[in-house]
Amino acid sequence: MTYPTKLPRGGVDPPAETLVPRDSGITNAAVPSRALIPLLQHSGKPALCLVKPGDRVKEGMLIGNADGSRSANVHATIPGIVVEVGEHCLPTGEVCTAVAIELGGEFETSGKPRSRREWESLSRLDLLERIRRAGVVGLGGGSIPTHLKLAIPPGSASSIFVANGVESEPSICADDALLREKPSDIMEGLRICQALLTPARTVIALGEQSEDLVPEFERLVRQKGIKADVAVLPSRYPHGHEQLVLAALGSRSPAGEQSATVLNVATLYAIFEAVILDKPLIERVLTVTGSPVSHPRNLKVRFGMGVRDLLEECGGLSSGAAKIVMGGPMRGVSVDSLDLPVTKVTSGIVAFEGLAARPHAELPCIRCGSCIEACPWNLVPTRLFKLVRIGAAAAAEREGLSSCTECGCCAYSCPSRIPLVAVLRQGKHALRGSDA
Amino acid sequence: MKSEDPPALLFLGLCPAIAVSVRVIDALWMSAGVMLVLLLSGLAMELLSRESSGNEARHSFDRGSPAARWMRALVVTSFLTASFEAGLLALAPAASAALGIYAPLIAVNCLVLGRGMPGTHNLPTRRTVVGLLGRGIGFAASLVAIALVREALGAGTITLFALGGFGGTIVIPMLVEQPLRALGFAGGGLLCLGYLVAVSRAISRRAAANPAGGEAAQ
Amino acid sequence: MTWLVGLCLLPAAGWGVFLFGTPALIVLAVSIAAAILAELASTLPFGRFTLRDGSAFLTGFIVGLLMPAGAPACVPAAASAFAILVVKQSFGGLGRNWMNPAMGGVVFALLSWPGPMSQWIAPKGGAVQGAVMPPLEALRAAMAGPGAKETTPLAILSSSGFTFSDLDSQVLGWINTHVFSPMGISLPPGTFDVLIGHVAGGIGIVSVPLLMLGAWFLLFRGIIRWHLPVMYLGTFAILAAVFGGLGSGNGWFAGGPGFHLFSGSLVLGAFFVAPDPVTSPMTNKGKCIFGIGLGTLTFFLRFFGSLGDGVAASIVLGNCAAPLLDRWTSRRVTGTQGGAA
Amino acid sequence: MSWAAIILTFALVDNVILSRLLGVWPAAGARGGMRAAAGVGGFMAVLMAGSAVGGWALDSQVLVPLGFTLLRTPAFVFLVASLALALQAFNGRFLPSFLRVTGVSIPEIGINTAGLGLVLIATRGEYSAPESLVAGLAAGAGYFLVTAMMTAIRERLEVEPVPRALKGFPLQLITAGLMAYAFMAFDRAFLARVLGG
Repeated sequence: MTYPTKLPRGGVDPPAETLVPRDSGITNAAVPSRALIPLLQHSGKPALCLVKPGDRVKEGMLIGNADGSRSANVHATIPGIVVEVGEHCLPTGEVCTAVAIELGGEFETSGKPRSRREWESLSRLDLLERIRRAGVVGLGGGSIPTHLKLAIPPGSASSIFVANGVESEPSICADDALLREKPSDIMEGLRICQALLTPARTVIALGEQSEDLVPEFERLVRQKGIKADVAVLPSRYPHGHEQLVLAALGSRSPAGEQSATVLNVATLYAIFEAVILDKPLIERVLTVTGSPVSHPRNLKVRFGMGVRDLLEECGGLSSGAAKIVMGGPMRGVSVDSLDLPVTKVTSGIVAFEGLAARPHAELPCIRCGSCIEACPWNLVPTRLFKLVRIGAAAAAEREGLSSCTECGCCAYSCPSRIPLVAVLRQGKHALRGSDA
Repeated sequence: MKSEDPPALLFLGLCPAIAVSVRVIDALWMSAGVMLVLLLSGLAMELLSRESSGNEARHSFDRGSPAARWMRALVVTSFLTASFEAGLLALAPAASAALGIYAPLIAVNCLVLGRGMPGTHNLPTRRTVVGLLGRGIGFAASLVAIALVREALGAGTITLFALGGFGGTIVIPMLVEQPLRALGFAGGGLLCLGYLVAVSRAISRRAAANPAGGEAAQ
Repeated sequence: MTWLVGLCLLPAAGWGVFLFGTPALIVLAVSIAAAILAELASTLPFGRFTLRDGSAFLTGFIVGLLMPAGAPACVPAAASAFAILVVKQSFGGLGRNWMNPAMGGVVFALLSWPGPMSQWIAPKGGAVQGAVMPPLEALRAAMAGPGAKETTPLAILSSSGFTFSDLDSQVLGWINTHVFSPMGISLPPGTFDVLIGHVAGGIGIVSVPLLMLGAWFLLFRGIIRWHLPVMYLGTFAILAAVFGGLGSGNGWFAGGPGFHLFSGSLVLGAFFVAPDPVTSPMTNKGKCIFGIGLGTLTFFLRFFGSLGDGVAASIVLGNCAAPLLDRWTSRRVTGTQGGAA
Repeated sequence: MSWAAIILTFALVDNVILSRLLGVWPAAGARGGMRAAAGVGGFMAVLMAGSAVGGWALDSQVLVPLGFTLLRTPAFVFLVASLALALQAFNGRFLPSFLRVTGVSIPEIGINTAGLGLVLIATRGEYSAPESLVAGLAAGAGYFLVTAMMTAIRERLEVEPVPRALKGFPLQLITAGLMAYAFMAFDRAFLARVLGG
């Protein structure tokens, strides 16, 4: 059992409304009657569509082929007939082609016990191929195709591998629920990654709220003979972020060098399903919470399910709901229509009361320095904000704008309610626009 | 700040003189000095440049290399300033004491104001004189304006030349007991100059925006 | 947020008005009105209405609090107008000025009207005979004068004929006889007056306990951080203790910092004016250095300077250097490597 | 005057920019970063020290014995101008950014006002050679301090939405004015008490 060596600075402690009861477990969401599956559910190029309206698809069938290396496969999450293939808007505002499938036909695979395939004898390339074919992407918020992350030059070994169980956003507890329900499967996923990366040091990082699971995991480590130790890290936002977890464990991952790898526990579970159960990534665990939601809880949801049906499943919204956010409360994107589908990137759905959602009048910056204290990346958000606002994005770039991960701590802690993240995002787009 | 446009030079030259604009009378003497030296040095430079270049075509103000022209300007201006100082000492010793170290600095003011006369290369002397006169009057107007503000608000009085029974100082009844004395200090001068530059920039910008008022609408 | 700071100053202001009566009320009203009018005059023509953020009200309020109750109406009015028009709005309004408007106004007033700025009014029921003067001014006068000096400031005051209120002597008499006499020590005359703030002086800076009440609330609510006030008062107390006595020939370690710490302007400056986020350094390290700098400046200007009691002048000087401090203390590594998650 | 008195007088009490209003343009108008400000400060310190000593030598050894006191002004103007040009040529590489930044050959005149002014103050104050040197260096230090502060403030104001008419040079003048008020806390009485105490 190790504790963090150096607590990273900055970050904020928003009042996490832990409305989801601790041991409520994961309930399987109902199968959607109509699934809208976008072909871009990862960072990189969208997948190429393999189906056309009228085709019959089975559950788990490949409907989108990865286009090049920085892309991932997309599978049908429900059996049925393809009704429409067209351009749809994603929660992040990008537009990409999406496949709409009407439910029909019977489920061959889900609900039936699956045989466990043997994997120890496979070579690295075969393992990576299984992960790639299953379309597994990072579920911790980065959504980088996992086979890219696990592919390291042959012969070299990564210095540290971290299974990141720290929640990436306050009041989202999907990872914690998964850790409680499927610890042994996650450990299997971990063993697969250890086989691929042969890391010198392996750490299972748990957040403070799942501290009571430490004995369970230490028992599993001894039982499965895995060389790994369990660490409990502060669950102060955004210390669930890759860089900060590594910083907390005292091994800073120098940029570019592939010596440190961090994977979310949900991703490990997806790897387990892909390699051992031969099941593509068609569903994930996410938290539906927020005071307007009558029964907030964790749900295993198939991709393509509309937000509207999901909220009905949780007992619908009370009248006070004014804003729905897909993703976490800090980095999530507020949605304008409830028909947007759940994708691999959605880590949660949070509903906000009227007061919390009301946009406040923006006051001028009074240089109080709270954003500097809150920024975990040692940046000076107020200066970057002012540089971007007068159009000097290049000067902002020299002062570290590229290190900004839009974690939202500065905007959260600003007493003058300045939309820092929005302006910094424009600055980064302006930069990207000028470089591209 | 574009280097050669007149307003920039004007305010540049004004900086040291502001220290003297505590009383209107000092400002008047200072402006008189600057205008005198400016005009005479302009004329002298014009004559010198024409004299030394023989009978070539219309000779440029800056005959010879910039360094030579620069040295000639230095000589002429400093000697004229020295003579103005001597004249002032004889004529009004009190004013000369009031100007103090800022009298010799007229030389530098005039170098700044005389600098880079736009388009003097092939212009008859009359044009250069008018140009210099314009600069001199601009300098004097600004300096006296600031002096008026600083003295009226800062000390509640306006001191002018003592003509006959006039006695020289106009007293502003209400202000004189509790004047804003802080305006009289160095800081007040800088503030007044700052706002003067801002106002003149706003006026010139508005003038540039609609030159004759009418045609701006196209 | 600025409304909260104004709220914290109310108890001290209330005590000042109770002590000095209606003249204090007039001075406060005039300075606040002038500040608000100046703010309106400089923002409405540009189509901006900025009174809601409460900074104009707070500036006028602080300027009024630092004024003596006897000041003629034009002095607070001019100080507030200068504070808003020149020190704040010329730079673009709230958040863009680099000098604290209230302190800029007070320094302007101290420079322009030294006389009216020291027209103190005797507090209600206070000592009547002798020139009405706050204890600090009396101490400075006494220290400047020749002759033997006792060690503690209070002793210097009483020896130089500064009379305290009879309320003070009754209370001290009672305390000395009942509480302290068994322990063999007796409080010097004037302790009660200075502690409670039953003395002449600026309207808001007379009573330290009430100011501390507001200051504690600010710290508790996190509106200001502890770094600046602690460093400021700490440095000043140390310097005053060690070097305080030199000025009056008492040798080392005879400064009597307690007396100075109980001059309200220091507490008002350290908790309400210096930590103004707009004009103090942003980072915590910057605030500490800023506090130490202010402490030393206030010490020098109070014991040797001639511009009021040193707090206003030192904060204004500190504001000049704050942007420089911001540049130096922000020299940290910018961001860890690696782009988006 | 004791050494400390000279240093404090020329650096803080009689600051060249804030109380004598000399050389305001290079400090307020220059646009380079903090490095340019350091360049200007260093340049000014050397110029003022040199011109102060040169002024003393010129005045006490040449002009006064020969009785040419009327020629003081041209002599000093020449002294400071040549010193400024020499220094500029000598550390051109050290200071190119500043001169290119303002793009005006006026700075050496602007700098002259400070240099010339200081010579006049030194000679009228009957300071000896070493005292003039120390006075020049102290004035340079004071100049550098004020330039650094004004540069830090200008860098901060560049990114703020400042009223259009006041943007740039006028605002620097107002900043200098407010700073001058702040520096008035250091007056002669304060100096006397600090040194006398």
